[in-house]
Amino acid sequence: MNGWILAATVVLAGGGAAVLWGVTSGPMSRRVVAQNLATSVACPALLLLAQGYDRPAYVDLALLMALLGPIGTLVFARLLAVDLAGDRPRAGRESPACRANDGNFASGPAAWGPTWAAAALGAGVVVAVCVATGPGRAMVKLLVTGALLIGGNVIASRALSGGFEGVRGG
Amino acid sequence: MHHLLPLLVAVPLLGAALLVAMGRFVPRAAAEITGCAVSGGTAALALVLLLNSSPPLVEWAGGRRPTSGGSVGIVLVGDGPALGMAMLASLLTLAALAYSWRYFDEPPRGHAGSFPALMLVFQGAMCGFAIAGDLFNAFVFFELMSVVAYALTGYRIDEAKAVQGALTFGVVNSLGAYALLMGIGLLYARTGELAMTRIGRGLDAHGAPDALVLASFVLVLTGLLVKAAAVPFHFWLPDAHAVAPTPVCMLLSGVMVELGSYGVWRVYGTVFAGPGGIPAAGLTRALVTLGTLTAVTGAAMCWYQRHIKRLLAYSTVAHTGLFLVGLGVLIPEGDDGIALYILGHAGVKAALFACAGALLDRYGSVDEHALHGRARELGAFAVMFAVGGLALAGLPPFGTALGKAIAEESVGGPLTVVFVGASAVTGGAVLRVTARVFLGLGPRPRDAEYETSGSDERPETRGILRRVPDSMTAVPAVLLAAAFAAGVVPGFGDLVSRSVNEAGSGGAHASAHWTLAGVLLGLLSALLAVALAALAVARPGRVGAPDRALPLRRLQSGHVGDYVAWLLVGATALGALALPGLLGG
Amino acid sequence: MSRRLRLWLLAVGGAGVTALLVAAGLDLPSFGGPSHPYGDRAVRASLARHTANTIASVNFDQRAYDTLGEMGILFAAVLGCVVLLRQARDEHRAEPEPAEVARPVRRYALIVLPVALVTGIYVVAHGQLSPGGGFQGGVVAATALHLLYLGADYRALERVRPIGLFEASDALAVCAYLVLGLTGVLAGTAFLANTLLPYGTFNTLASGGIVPLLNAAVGVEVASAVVVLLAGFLDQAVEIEEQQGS
Amino acid sequence: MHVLPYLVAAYIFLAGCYGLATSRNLIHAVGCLAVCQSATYVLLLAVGYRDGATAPVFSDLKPGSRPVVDPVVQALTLTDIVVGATVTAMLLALVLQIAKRHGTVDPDELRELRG
Amino acid sequence: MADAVIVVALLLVAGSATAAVAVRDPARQALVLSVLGVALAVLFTVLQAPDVGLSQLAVGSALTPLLIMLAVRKVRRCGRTGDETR
Repeated sequence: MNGWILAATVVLAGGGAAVLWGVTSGPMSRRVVAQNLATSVACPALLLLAQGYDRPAYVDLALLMALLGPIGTLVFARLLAVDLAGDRPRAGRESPACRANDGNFASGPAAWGPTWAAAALGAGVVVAVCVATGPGRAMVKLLVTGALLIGGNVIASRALSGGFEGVRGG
Repeated sequence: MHHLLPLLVAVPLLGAALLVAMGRFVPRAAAEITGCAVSGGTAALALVLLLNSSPPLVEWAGGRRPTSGGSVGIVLVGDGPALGMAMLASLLTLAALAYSWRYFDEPPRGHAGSFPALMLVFQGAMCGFAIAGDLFNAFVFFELMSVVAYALTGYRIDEAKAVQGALTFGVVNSLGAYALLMGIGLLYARTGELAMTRIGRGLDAHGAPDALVLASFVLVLTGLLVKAAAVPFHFWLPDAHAVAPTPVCMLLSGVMVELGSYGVWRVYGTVFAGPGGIPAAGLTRALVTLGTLTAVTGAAMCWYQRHIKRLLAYSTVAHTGLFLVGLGVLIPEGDDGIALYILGHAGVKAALFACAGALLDRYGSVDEHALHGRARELGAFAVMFAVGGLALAGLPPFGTALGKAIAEESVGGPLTVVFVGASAVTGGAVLRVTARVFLGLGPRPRDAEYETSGSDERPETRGILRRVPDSMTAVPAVLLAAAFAAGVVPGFGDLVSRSVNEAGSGGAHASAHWTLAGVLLGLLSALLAVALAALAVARPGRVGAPDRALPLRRLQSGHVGDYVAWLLVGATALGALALPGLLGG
Repeated sequence: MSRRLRLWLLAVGGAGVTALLVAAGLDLPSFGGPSHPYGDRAVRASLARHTANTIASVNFDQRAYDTLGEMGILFAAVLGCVVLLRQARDEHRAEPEPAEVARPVRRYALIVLPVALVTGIYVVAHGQLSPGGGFQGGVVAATALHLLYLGADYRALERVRPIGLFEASDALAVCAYLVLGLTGVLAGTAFLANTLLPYGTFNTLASGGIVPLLNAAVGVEVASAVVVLLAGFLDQAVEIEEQQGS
Repeated sequence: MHVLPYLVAAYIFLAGCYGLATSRNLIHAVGCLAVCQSATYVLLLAVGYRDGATAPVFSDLKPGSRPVVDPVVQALTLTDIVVGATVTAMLLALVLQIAKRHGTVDPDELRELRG
Repeated sequence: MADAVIVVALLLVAGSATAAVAVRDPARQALVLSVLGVALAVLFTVLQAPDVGLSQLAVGSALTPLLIMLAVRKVRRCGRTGDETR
């Protein structure tokens, strides 16, 4: 047990619990945000684990996670576009009680809170691991992973808050 | 010679892959000819290997022969029973392809080769499962067999029943496969091996059996018994077999279900038979109890069906019960008898399904009540259906009768009653259908409320056939002739029993031939079948009243959730039945 | 059968299976134990043939016959899905509607597409060295292609995806795997024997004898299979419609 | 800790079975089947684990320098995952056809095959 | 202590499996299944099986959710046209 693995354990325990809670309750829009959060929690954890086990080869996992996680979220954003669009106006217009309950976390710009927190976590972890690795090919891979992770997350959040508004049939 | 063993899998797969690759460019006839040629070639290969299978062939895939510490490769076993099952699967595939020759409707547009390709993969999977000597490899081919079977069962996508039956089939069998895999995981944890014989040795080295062995036994057997359709794992079978296209039914009922029983025999003999495994008494109790239940349930449900394909499916359930009883008593003669019985049954059952398919394509119905007296013109099919019914009941000298006679002798006592009863009832049901549908005897029976009727089915051909093509007549005739030959060709029984005994039961030699008692019992069950059929046709109210089995019929609800619950109950029952042997030993 | 009865059955069966599994779990060698005879043999055999990734060696050399079955399953499932998801007699195709996607999403998809493709190929190519292999890389590459659907619309995807070609390459990859296996038989060794090619230098791309070739065949097969599979589902979800009033 | 992974595997399997038996939607049932299957992954990999060991991948590791876990179960699990994905696809295809032909995906409302 | 991360991963898997069974709406279940896929991939990593983790990621994070969501969409469309014709 070293510090890296300890950090990974903490990230997994905290982030995992939040994701599980988010994905099993509340309206659809909130669940999708939680699903997106799963990627942004697991990817830094995988990087930390790779460093903790002293196995650079494990970084491939984080790379794939950073690549495929946002794609998964985009799938949901695309195919649930109708439900998500339905969630938003209803929360804002029809029922004020509903907005009071879940509007603060799920819908609208508030969903950006966890996104930016996760992005900060990812950036922090990537920087820390980069410092530990030192310059070289491994560092390039780490940076690509970090860029994909943060970019993917921001875009996925963007898509969730209305990136597929115009999509109906196709 | 042993290097050729993996070709039993490789050749059909290669044929299927080529068919798919070329499927867009070749006409339908070419695709069908290729399918038949590849399937026939594999059958020939299986025959050549079978003739050289004494002493049993053993092949290590990848040339990874065991060194001092053991092997890292996969072992394939080409002994008599394995190659015999591979041979049976190949021949039946060939028969099914010949049966569907030119008539089978609607290959997906631009995919003329799809149906033959799926059949070839199915054949390869069954061969692979039969010759597997490695438990995980057996799982892989078990799963391959299942996946193809789901697709083939749901092949007619515009039939509501077909897709529902295929889904039930898929869910229940996949769950069984996962149970099997959990069992493999437990065995691997204990022994650290995957080859069946080495697992067996590893269990023996560990000492007396404990809960781990029991759990792995239950899980592995659950997987195999789901495939074999033993009660209470059997619910998927009638739902799937009643709706699958006829050529597929021939394969499912004729050999795939029997491969489940074969798997039980193989796995028990190699893995659990030693002192570290499940004591013989435990296995006998489990298999004989479940087998008897299966035979009784299958026969009763078979009797009360009016959907002809469903009736035949239940008769497969009943016969599976007999197979399990015969294998469960763990007597070499029992194994010989069941081997012969499986061979004969495959021919007869496939022929009966082929006849039912002809009815479906000629009249657009497989409903005994709706077809009452309508099929008078199909004389050849009437004869074949009647002969099939008698053979199913065990009329000497069919192969079914020989196998049944030997098995009856080895199980002895009250279990003989089960054999005679189940075969008589299933045979009688088939004869009743013959009398009503082909001869138009008796009054038209009344309908029940809780049943699957089998009318308004769509034919599998492009439209309703004016006359039945010769290929569809020839195939069941040949199959029945083969089942007949299995009983009368001198020395065939001995050949089968020698190769079975060489593979299992430690070389104890038993000969398989007709005995007076066997012939008499066979005649008795055939007579009973005729009498039952006559009674049912003459007095439909008395023995044919469908409401009498209502509680039993309600269990067959067509609901996936029910079947899953039953699967768990079955696993529990299996554990409970095998447990006392463990505690006592 | 009533829901209540089903729950009772489930309770009985579940209790029995639970008891069985828990009892078995208590008898299992404890988690993390040192005895793995087969595993140790497999590691030695892998190193003897210069394959750095032992799992690749098990998959494509020692137990390559299992992988053949696995390929067969994928091949059969794709064939089955093509058959099951074919256009039925009472259905017709509707032209998919064009979709408007927010610009950042579209840009992201178009940037990530080549990255994902390259990653997929990288994962396949390094299968015998580092974690990954034909299966993982194949799925990534196939998923990458579907970014076109997410970033643009279904028509854009259809333009770059000739289904017939992918079906053929799926089947041909299976053929290639089988033919590679059969050369062993022809050479007189054994089916799928890894004895014909030199084993190369440890930890380089060309090491492991037949392993990289089989790995590549699986990669192509998986990638094409996933594309065809998803095409079947996308066609159903987007294009195929039931005839009105049928 | 000695048995926790095995118990988790058993729990997942039974939970999946429960979901499968009580499901009111066939797509949900197929998802539950996938849950059942993940039990087999957990069991197999738990069986192959060795304390303090690392993956038997020697691209960044000198052979023999550290103990390694069992590679065989990993290969088995890989095969298993492929099987799971294909079976899921296949069953979903069947569910689609059921939805078209029966107009429902509630198993309680499928009344075709009975008795 | 070294096993803490394994325990956390196991609990996450068990929790998401429970949720996947308990969430009855297929679209929402697909979301949970994708989380289950991620949790499994993490578990495989801490069990030192990166190859398996990779394939679980490849299958579980994008492929299976896509399949399920496409199925959900088609089923919904079937329901809609069925209602119209009825």
